Amino acid sequence: MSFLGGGRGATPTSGVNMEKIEMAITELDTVTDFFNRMVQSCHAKCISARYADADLNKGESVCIDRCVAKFNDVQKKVGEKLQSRGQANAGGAAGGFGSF
Amino acid sequence: MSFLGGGRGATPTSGVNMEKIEMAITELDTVTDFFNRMVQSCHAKCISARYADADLNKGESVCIDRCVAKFNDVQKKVGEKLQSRGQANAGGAAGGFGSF
Amino acid sequence: MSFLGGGRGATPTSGVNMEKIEMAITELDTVTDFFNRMVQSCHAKCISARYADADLNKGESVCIDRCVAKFNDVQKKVGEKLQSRGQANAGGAAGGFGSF
Amino acid sequence: MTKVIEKKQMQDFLRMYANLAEKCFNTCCNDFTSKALSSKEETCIMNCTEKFIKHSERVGARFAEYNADAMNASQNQS
Amino acid sequence: MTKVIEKKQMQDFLRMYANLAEKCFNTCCNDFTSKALSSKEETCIMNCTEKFIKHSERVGARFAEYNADAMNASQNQS
Amino acid sequence: MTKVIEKKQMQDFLRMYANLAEKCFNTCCNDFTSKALSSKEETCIMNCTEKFIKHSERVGARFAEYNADAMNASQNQS
Repeated sequence: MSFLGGGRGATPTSGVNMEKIEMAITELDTVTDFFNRMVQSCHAKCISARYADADLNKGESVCIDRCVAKFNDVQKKVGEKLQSRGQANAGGAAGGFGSF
Repeated sequence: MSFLGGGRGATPTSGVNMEKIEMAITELDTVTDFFNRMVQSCHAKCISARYADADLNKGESVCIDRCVAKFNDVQKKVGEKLQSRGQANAGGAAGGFGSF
Repeated sequence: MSFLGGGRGATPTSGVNMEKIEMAITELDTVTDFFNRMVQSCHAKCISARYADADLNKGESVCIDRCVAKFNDVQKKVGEKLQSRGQANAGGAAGGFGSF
Repeated sequence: MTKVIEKKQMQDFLRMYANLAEKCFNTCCNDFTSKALSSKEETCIMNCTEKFIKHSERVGARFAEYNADAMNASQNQS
Repeated sequence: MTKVIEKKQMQDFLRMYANLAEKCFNTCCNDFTSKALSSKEETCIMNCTEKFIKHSERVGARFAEYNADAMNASQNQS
Repeated sequence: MTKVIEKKQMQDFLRMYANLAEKCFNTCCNDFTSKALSSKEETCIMNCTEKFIKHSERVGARFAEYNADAMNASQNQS
């Protein structure tokens, strides 16, 4: 999950505890959510809604490859922007959006 | 939940344990999610957005009945297709969508 | 959370127990969800999708202020309507939507 | 168990409520020259809410019939 | 741990399934003069499902490559 | 309790982040003849992100005022 800037710390260590398991699950949820959004967005951008055929045609396939590359780039750029705004650390982030 | 192909196993048995409770909750969540999506989709298909009136008119009522029937059929057909693709069993399914 | 009609009971008391913590979390989730929907809806209503500029212009700023006011009012009106329909109490509510 | 189910119903109700308010707002409110709801907008919100409830009840009734039929069919098979 | 992951995968699969059925229904079903699916609608549903799976697999393959590259780059740095 | 709240804030932030990236991608990227972001797309993404943050902050400020008013009104009543 290089786009979260936290990938380096996730190297395997001996000794499993509940906190690490919870973090791993949060990470898994985050990647799954990211992947699902990418699938939805690239489906909307690349797949014709006519469904005359069950196979991806050449144009759709190429579009998907480029869409994945762009989606990843956008994710990174948005993350950098949030970080430069001082929003990327968890604690400060949600707090910056109104203190209810 | 006949469309999940798991309804038969859910017959009441004596002896309640945590695992069964968790499964029941997952099942309840799934049916609730299914119902909510059906409500949303049939609302989009059948209900006029003008809101000049608070009652369902004849056309809207008939449309809802047919929409529920079609939505259920689509759910079943998609489930059969996923199953025939060998995606319907939980373990293999998520794994088939990229191994991150 | 005045729009939930349950704000009065949430005054601080001595003695923390699991149930109160769970209720506080549910309340926090509800307010966060409400806030996120308001952000999304007012973004769609007020922010031009051209993104030629990084700042809110005068028209967008005024629109946001009015949008927040209207969104809050709509939330309250819908809540009152649900309550007058006898749907606002948790138990009866979900039950009224089909007994699956 | 009852408690867990009750909590779920509460959460489902709150989600439905938030969803409904959002949908009716998006459909009915399109004029932001004033911060007060116009009477036209208010009528639209009330009808939108009422109609959504009736719609959900009808979908629920049809869905219950469908499930009853499916359950009968599955019992006749076994 | 394995159990928790398995449960997550089950839930992810169920969400994907519900999502897919909803999307294909919304795209393919636009005629409510009958309660039975027309053969045209049925073909559309089958193609929509099949194509979505192939689409997801291709996105997954590209995403895996991207992650492998990112991991290599990060290892070469440290 | 603090830990649970912190975890929620982390999850809320991650959801907001994913949401924002998705929204800006969908609005700004419409040309898939190349896999690299054009400078026009990049500017759009930056403005979209910046503007969304300012928008959220303004909504948050108005919402906080609204809640403070509602709380005062409820205290004056009791």
